[in-house]
Amino acid sequence: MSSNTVFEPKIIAFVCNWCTYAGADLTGTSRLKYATNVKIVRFPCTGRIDFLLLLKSFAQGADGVIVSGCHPNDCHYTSGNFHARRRWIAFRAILDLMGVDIRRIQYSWVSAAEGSKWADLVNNTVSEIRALGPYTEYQQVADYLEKGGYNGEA
Amino acid sequence: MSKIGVFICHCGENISATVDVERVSKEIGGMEGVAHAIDYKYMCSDPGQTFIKEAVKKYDLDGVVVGACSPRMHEPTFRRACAESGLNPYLCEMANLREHCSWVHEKSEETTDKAIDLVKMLVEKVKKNKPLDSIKVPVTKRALVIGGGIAGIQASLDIANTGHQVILIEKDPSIGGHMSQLSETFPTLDCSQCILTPRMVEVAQHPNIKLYTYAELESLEGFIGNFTAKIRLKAKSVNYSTCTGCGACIQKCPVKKIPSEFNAGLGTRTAIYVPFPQAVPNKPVIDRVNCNYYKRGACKICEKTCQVGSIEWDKEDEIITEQVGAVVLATGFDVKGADFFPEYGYGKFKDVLTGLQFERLASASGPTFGEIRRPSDGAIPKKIVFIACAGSRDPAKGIPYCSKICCMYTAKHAMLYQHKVHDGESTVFYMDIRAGGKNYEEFVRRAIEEDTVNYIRGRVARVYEKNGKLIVKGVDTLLGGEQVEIEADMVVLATAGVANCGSEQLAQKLHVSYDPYHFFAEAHPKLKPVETNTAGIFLAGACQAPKDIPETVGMASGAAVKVAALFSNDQLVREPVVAVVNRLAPPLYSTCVGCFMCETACPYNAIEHEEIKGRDGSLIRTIARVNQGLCQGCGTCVAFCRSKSIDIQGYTNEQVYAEVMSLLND
Amino acid sequence: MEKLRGRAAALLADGSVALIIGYEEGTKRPRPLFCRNSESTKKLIFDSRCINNLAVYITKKELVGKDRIAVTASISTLRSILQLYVENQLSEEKLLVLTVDLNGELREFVTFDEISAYVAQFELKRGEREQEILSKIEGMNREERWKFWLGEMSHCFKCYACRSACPLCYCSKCVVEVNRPQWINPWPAPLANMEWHINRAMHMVGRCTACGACGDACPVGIPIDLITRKMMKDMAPEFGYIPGQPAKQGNALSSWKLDDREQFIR
Amino acid sequence: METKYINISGLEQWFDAISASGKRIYAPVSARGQVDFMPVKHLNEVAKEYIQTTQSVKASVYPKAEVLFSYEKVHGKVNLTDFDPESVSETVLWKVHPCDAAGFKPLSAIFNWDTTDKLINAHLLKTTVVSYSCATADESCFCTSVNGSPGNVSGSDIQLTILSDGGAIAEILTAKGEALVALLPGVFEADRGDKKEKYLVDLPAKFSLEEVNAKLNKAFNSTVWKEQSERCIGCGACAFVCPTCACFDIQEDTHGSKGRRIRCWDACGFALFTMHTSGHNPREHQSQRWRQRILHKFSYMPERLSVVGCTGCGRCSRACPVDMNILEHITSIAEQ
Amino acid sequence: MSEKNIYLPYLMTIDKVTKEAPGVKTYRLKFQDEAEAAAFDFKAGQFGEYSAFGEGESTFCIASSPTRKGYIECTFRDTGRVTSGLASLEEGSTMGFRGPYGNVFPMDEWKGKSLVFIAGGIALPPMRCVIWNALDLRENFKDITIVYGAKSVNDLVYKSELKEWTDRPDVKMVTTVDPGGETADWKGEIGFVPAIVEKVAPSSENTIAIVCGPPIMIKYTFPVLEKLGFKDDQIYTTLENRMKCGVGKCGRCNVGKLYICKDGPVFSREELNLIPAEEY
Ligand SMILES: Cc1cc2nc3c(=O)[nH]c(=O)nc-3n(C[C@H](O)[C@H](O)[C@H](O)COP(=O)(O)OP(=O)(O)OC[C@H]3O[C@@H](n4cnc5c(N)ncnc54)[C@H](O)[C@@H]3O)c2cc1C
Ligand SMILES: Cc1cc2nc3c(=O)[nH]c(=O)nc-3n(C[C@H](O)[C@H](O)[C@H](O)COP(=O)(O)OP(=O)(O)OC[C@H]3O[C@@H](n4cnc5c(N)ncnc54)[C@H](O)[C@@H]3O)c2cc1C
Ligand code: SF4
Ligand code: SF4
Ligand code: SF4
Ligand code: SF4
Ligand code: SF4
Ligand code: SF4
Repeated sequence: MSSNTVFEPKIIAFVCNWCTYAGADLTGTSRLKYATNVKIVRFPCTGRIDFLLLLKSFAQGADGVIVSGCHPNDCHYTSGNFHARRRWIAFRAILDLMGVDIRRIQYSWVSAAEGSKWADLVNNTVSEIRALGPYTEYQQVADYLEKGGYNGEA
Repeated sequence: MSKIGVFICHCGENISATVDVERVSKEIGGMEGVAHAIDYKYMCSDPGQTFIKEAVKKYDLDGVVVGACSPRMHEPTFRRACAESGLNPYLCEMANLREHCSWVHEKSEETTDKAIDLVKMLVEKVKKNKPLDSIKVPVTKRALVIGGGIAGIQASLDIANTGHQVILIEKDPSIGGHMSQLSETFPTLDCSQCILTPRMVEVAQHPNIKLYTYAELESLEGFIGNFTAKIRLKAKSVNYSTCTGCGACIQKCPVKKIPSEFNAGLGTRTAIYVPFPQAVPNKPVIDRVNCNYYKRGACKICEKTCQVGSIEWDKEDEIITEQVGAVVLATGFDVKGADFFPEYGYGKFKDVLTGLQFERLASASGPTFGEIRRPSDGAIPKKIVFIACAGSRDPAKGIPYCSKICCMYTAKHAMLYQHKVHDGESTVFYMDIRAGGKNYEEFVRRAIEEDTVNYIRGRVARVYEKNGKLIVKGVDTLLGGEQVEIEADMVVLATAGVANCGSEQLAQKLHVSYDPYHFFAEAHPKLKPVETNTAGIFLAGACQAPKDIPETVGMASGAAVKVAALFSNDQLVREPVVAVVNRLAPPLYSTCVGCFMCETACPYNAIEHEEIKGRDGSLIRTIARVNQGLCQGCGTCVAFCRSKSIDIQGYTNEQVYAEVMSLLND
Repeated sequence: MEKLRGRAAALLADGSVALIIGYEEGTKRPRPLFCRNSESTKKLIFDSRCINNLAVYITKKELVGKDRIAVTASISTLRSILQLYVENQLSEEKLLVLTVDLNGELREFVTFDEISAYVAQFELKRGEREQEILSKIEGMNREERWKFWLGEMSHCFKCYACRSACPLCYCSKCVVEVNRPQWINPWPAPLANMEWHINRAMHMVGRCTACGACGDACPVGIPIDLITRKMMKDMAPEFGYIPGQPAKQGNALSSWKLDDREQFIR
Repeated sequence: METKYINISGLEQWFDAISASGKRIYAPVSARGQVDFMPVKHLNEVAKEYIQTTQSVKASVYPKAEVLFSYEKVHGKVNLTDFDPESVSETVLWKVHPCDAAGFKPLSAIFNWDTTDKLINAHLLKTTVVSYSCATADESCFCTSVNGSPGNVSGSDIQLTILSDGGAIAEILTAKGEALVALLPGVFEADRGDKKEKYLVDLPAKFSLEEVNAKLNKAFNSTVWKEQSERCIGCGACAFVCPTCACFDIQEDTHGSKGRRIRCWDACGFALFTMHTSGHNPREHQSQRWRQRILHKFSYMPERLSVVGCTGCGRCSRACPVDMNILEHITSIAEQ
Repeated sequence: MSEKNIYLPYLMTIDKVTKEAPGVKTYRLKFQDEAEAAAFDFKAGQFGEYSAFGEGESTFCIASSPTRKGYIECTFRDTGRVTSGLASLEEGSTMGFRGPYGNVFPMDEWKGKSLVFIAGGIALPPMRCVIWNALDLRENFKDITIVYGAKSVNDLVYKSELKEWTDRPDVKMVTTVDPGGETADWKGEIGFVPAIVEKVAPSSENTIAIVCGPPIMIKYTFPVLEKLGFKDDQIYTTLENRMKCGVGKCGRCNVGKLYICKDGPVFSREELNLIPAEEY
């Protein structure tokens, strides 16, 4: 039941083709139900996911982001997810330093066999982001041009 | 891309039961750039596909989005349909409305909204799609097998028997590898030479196999289907086309005290030598390091004995080039030897041996003709201690892994000893007994029960000499850590199996990855055990990890099938999902600055250095180029390129960016 | 100093190098100098006031052509040179590196290894200003950090002096200039600036040698060097490299370890 | 044009009156170790001890990024929303230095020669400039060499010269100036006859503009550009702090069906500024770009727009990370 | 009366799309506002800024003739962000146009003279405007010769018009393709434009030559014309420099003191000689 008062976060998921996308397919074939808030963008591998896409998502109005791929050692391309893991370690640290709300990015490993893990991941992320509320802090800054502003006026 | 056709599938009721498909097609139909949008009961059915084909022609579509089941299911179907109607298949994308939407949500406004978003996202993506051609690479139907142990022999024979050419190179003067050194083999105790020799001969005589012994790989360039191998034929100093293999020269050679590699140092050989009597080819080479002539400039006795004048003093290494389409790596393994076990007295006490040396002692063709005798005094040892896990499973020694074969060959050794020395007493110190394999556990039990080998679970701390006896000091963990001390006549260490020295350099030459212990790495530990990360290069045998003969042979046949499968087509057709580095007109050439971050990131070594040269031949810049034969399309390089100079077809920056942008728009 | 000038003059005179990039006295502080003849080497100076990172010039195609060049390098510059070697931007045959060590001795380096060994003696220290702002930031909660940086970012007018001054920003077309797609909005606005700097920080992970040139160059005084410097130091233990000591094997971010630690992937 | 005297408390009261009138006031504020124009409510927030703000006041009439117009796509049609001059608020720029105020003329010339620029004109129209004559200068200043002076009133609506008692000579120069005075006319007293010159910093001219001009007319193919620009790293710092640099880029900001076209600062020093999509670049080398900057200001603008493109504020020299000192460079050209 | 915003484009409807060559399209644009259409006028040689809403603006010349009222045409090649955005539009879509900008070909001065048009590749569009202008006022001019070349037959633009011109008795039309670019049924010339000009050898007597094309083509055509006796004031060309505003403000197109967008894009060779070469 969705009423007007419940905040429905917009969440975008970046997943790899071989594990998480397939895992989410399995969630479907297993007919497990989950929240409608998450939309998937398919990548060949987590190694392909550009960190800028995460930033762009927030600027475009996403309240949360999921990034998911094969478990360590299970990468279809052997090491794409290891590269991605390093990238996320660094990226998260930078975002945190800058004060970006890193709780809004959920990283996960979901294999092709973990259909129920995918459903749980989506549901948990949705409820966590819902609790955090809309990411207006970020989105408002995106409106700067509309409001004008001068030196030092954010 | 401006005229996109969108086809929404009901999937019977699978989608339409929860998603309002009419609303989806209606709303999408109003999107900018969508020329045609319909929904239909079964898009994948013949009539459904016909709708697509007709629409492509009628509306002159330049892109198609099918909103249906998972692309992992029907992407090929719809791409084929597009291709049949004249639209480049890679201009067709699928939105997953079933697995990712209708099946996982209840019927509601939101579910339909989400379906619309999913289709929108793919419409935006497909607007940025570019027509692609699948990649076709010609295949040279000839394989290179490196290493002539049982793995290389088996792989060569299997490939050759499918009718394809094989080039087998072996660094030693003879093929055979470690198996030729073994006495009898577990778990059946059949004579190693007896089962191996016929295969060695078959290799030498097979019309499809070209054998180069005393040869090593110099370099390998190219990619799957199209490798160029440079092979160094080391100078043998003997002309094999005239040499009859009579062996007269060997008899006369005055340098006789060279430790024999074949006998693991227990016997000797001459400077001109055949490593063992059953060697293939059975012709000698001159070991230039030890030869008097090469050392001191005088001798040439062999030349005088040779009736056919086959000795070639001035012969130099020769480098030949061969074109091959696939490579099987079968360079095997090695065992740890001298100096690795000072605490066990190896290298210090003559009667402390490695397992491989014991094989030679037990072998009928060995230095003692199969009798177990002490190297120190030739006496028959009455008490013998075998130490398993000598080095293996010992992080302190840098070998934390299990060498897998030692438990079995130790049991075999103890058994052989008991069979040969009936009044002998044998003890085995072990950590665990790993006898996983058909009839293996039974084999070990036989050693313990029938051959009364004494098994003690525990580690040996030290081996030292006292009064001409070897004292083995250890603990028995099953007896609660009780100290045990055994006086032995001989100690045999089951030393760890390790990667061949030089395997690291070889891996680098071949651009295959290797593990921290320098064994070659398989492409996937479960699903691609014989493939490497480099397409077209396969693994067989102990070069991937220590393993026994049955496993080695199985793997070799597996690799051979992979090669044969590759050779079953004249061309290799691959999805064009590969990376490309942008190219621009001079003076830019490319935005790539040649930092080669992409190179270090690429798991497949697909990034090459391309030199851009001016008209005068001077180097202007070095930029990256993707070898499309090697690239597997993971796109890891793309995310690393700071200046966005490299992109991956099918998932280009523009495409994924458009998806993200569309998804969150209102 | 005299030794440096003498050596420089000699190098130019005997044709072993065609250009020497060094420092001269400027109007406010020492500034880069380009010597093409012995005469101009008289102006060369080298002391602790010379803070421009000259490594920025040795990748410019206008300055370096077919001929060999020499550069006088501070420790910061040396570190950058090492990193540039790692990134295949320099060739040992074409570059001669000069420095004056702590004892006032002139030293010359030709190879990566020589420089590396020399640099290894110097520990990378945190400056006072860096320490001060860092401890200020460390005392903030997330919202405060966001506000702080957003405030700073609102001053950035995207002059790209930071990028131009950084020896490692040698891309012929920077990502902000890529417009298909337009990853980073090219106009100055707080979020567009934030995206730019987060991006730049990511591009510097494991590469930044903490020279501080970017921060020094920023005309509006944004401590951007802090971001990259902090990251390089924080990530060093994570990824197992020595800060300020580029290793030949390549960059931290394009390699990985089986046991890279993280607690956030669930 | 009328000259009056205002005492120190009068100045404060007048400032408060301007503030209370609802006009935005931008004035130099010291923060983050720099002095720059910022919104200010009270006179005591205004910075005191400094030579020059880091950035010029240009951004107040020519924002770093500004929406030229916005649009929305509805069912294949496009609706445009023009820039609305009414959206610009009345603004007072306080304590502008003469070299900054003098920048409005060349700025306006660039934007209004041949065709007029609605946006900048809307800003100029709504902006009143209260300048302070200069009692201090540093080695980068050279207004007197480029037709300016520490007491130059070009571009100012009111110029204040602060006296030793803290009061000021107020030269009311334009109708806009008068309107500002009219907010609190009572605090203005009759001119006491203070000599303005006495309070101005002495800044002898360093070169003759005519001479420079004559030299530059022949200097296009000179080697001086390469010599001078070798250390230039091609950033935009100089252009971005300059009160007269006006190069811009036009960009698109899209969010789904809505979007806006944006004008934002750009700089002729950037390597890719003139690069064609094909990769051809008419100004491929930094020396060509440096030449463009100097010739544009000191040769082309005087010739085409009858105004010098440099007010001698010295900001570019202060901002430059590699000490490209414009005064030094122009002087050396003049002396060649 | 509020001031006009020079950056605000006219809204245009794409009336007709013609695919000219791979990546090259011609759009016929009509004003959405009739009053704007009525007030609009331009002359041969001028250009405009065309917008793809969502991607930005790009500069193209007006490729149609001022004698044909009620619409303008542009021909462009898909090379960048803006042009690919434009290329994705269809008939009926809205795009933006600002203009006309720049100077013009002095058609009035050319009355009574012969004209030689020499064009290469995608540079025919600016020329096409003048060609149609001259053909529509055919009686004003003496001989008209057109030499047009492209890399390959496929790359020739305005294929139907090329045929029309070829068929006209009052035009001497020569088409050529680079060696190797011909097809089996190609009837035109084979060779590079300068060589073909030399072969056609138009008289320089009372004649104006208009040359548009890639820099390399221009470079080799000028000496040929010189040989044929063309003086510098008899040769015209257009320049293309990167520009954003089109109205002399953004600072990109300057060459020396000239604004290509205001003082150009049309230049006689005489004027060209005065422009300093942007050399190192
Ligand atoms: C003491 C001992 C006892 C064993 N007993 C048994 C047993 O009873 N039963 C059993 O099943 N298994 C036994 N094994 C295991 C058996 O030896 C291996 O499974 C088998 O030898 C592996 O074969 P391979 O061809 O992979 O490697 P190898 O036998 O090592 O052969 C590799 C070959 O490659 C060549 N080579 C190496 N590098 C190069 C190069 N760069 N270029 C060209 N050629 C190269 C080598 O010269 C060698 O000929 C025993 C092993 C040991 C050590
Ligand atoms: C007077 C004039 C007339 C022209 N006429 C035509 C024509 O009729 N047909 C045609 O196909 N092309 C013409 N061009 C070139 C055309 O403007 C560029 O090819 C086009 O702008 C580049 O594509 P883009 O905007 O999609 O590139 P992007 O990469 O998106 O470029 C972004 C910006 O770069 C600028 N730009 C890049 N390259 C050029 C260039 N070569 N010239 C001008 N600006 C550039 C534009 O300002 C553009 O907004 C003309 C250029 C000029 C100056
Ligand atoms: S990462 Fe990018 S710039 Fe660097 S070499 Fe690879 S493609 Fe070139
Ligand atoms: S130098 Fe400063 S103002 Fe310029 S782009 Fe960098 S951070 Fe922004
Ligand atoms: S401190 Fe700044 S300028 Fe220096 S290397 Fe790091 S990012 Fe580049
Ligand atoms: S910010 Fe990144 S893309 Fe830009 S120049 Fe620096 S390293 Fe290159
Ligand atoms: S060029 Fe320099 S000195 Fe002249 S006005 Fe601009 S910033 Fe000031
Ligand atoms: S002169 Fe200085 S500030 Fe200007 S572009 Fe060059 S380096 Fe940057």
